[in-house]
Amino acid sequence: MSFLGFGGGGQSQVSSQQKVQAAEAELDLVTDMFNKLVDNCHKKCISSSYSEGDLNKNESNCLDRCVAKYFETNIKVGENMQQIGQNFQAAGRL
Amino acid sequence: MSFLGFGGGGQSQVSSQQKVQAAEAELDLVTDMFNKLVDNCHKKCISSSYSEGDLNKNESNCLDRCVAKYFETNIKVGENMQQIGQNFQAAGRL
Amino acid sequence: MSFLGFGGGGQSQVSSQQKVQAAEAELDLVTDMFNKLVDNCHKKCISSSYSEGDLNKNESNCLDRCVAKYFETNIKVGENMQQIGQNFQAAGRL
Amino acid sequence: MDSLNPREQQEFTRLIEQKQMKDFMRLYSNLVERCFSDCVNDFTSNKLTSREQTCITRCSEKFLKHSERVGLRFQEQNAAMGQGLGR
Amino acid sequence: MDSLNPREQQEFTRLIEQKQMKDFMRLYSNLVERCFSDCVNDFTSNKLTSREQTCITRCSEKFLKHSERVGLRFQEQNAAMGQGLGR
Amino acid sequence: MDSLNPREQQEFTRLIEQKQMKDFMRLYSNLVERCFSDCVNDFTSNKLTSREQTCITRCSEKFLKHSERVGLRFQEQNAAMGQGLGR
Repeated sequence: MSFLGFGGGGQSQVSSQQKVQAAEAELDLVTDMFNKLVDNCHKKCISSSYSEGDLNKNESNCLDRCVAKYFETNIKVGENMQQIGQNFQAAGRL
Repeated sequence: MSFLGFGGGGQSQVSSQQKVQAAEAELDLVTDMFNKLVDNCHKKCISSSYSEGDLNKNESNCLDRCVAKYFETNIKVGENMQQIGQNFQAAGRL
Repeated sequence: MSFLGFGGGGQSQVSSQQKVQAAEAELDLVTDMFNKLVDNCHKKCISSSYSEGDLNKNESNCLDRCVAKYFETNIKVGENMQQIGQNFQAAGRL
Repeated sequence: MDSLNPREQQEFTRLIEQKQMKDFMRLYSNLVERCFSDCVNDFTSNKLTSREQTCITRCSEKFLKHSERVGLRFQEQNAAMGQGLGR
Repeated sequence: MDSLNPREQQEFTRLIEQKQMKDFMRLYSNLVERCFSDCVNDFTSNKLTSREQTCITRCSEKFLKHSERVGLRFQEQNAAMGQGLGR
Repeated sequence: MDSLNPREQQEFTRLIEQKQMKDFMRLYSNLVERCFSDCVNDFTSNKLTSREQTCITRCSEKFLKHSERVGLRFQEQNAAMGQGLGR
């Protein structure tokens, strides 16, 4: 649950409230990612004809690869954001 | 507002905070359902040509049936989830 | 950040909590509007072919106009809502 | 709901009011998004055309009437459902 | 997470339980929305046709199996990622 | 906003910082979703192709530049609007 490194060391003087909030923010991020994964892999892999209730072989294979590729995309985007770096800070602000 | 049975009996030793939270969760669920209903029935029934500001007869009829069918779908999905039961518990967890 | 007039005068006997909540609600509204602006202008102006990482001239011009038109739409919808007025109150309620 | 005591009921009422403010704001911003998305498609100028303005006016009016009608049916269904389940 | 003391850990656990309830409700309402959107397209009557009912049943079943599978793969990838990063 | 006293202002500042963290995370996860959705369409293997990688890189870069430009215009419009309304 710590794949972006939140909740890790380096924050020695933060309050209890801040620590719980950081942990909560991380949990929300993981939950959000999981929900997006479910949605996006459904779009990519599941036909909406519903000729059966089971996942067929094609759908199952597609889902496994979809999750793997979503994680790889997640890492790649993180790397890109670090490179773009300071530009990003401006963009992230209202 | 109690159609899923939250806030009902059977919870004798819960704290005030938990009761208010459960009532809040139920309210959020109903609000969320209402918002989804508005969105989905708009997609199914309202043409985006906007040749007039009033709802015409076709749109009005479509909306009434759309709401009824959304509720029926809600019940049917609830029944299906109960049948699938334990499988579901695994799926609902991260 | 006060374009809808929240946090303004007229509320003389509100508690600290209510004032902070009103300010928070206003901030949420502006953030939400910004996020919708980013999404909608992306849909209207950015091609998903991604033949380059930079914004080209057409995309840049389109974005500038898109933001201006989104704000004008925001004002126009506000005016319409005020006219429709009391009807609206009924619609806004569950 | 009947299991909340007066103190809890009061807190819950405050919470509902807070949510209603948020609901109103969400409705407003969703309306802007919907009507912009459906009506505005010309980005050769930075002013709304008169055609776009008419479309936005009708879109807003129709959406509010739409929400109102869906709201009424929602309440009826919810009430009917409560009865059917013997509540 | 290991930097939370027991008191913080407890508060965090309470928070997780609260979120799980919300997650469950969101799953439920998303399932309704998805299956309605994919399966219900006839608005000449106010009752689901038998064809629509069958579609909804399969849609729910398939979606839950889908979420379950994605959840398992998600956990595996998350664990693998933790190892790769030396955690 | 000018009606908040220093104590309220402080609480509001803390709240903004908390929201900025959430905003950053949402931006990140939206970026992943958008670029995955637009760029990844081959599910015959579980590794990104080089074509998909290039697409993701451009998609991220373009989206950040897009957000930045929209953010600048948003601030300008917001400021102009404040003036026009005499605030």
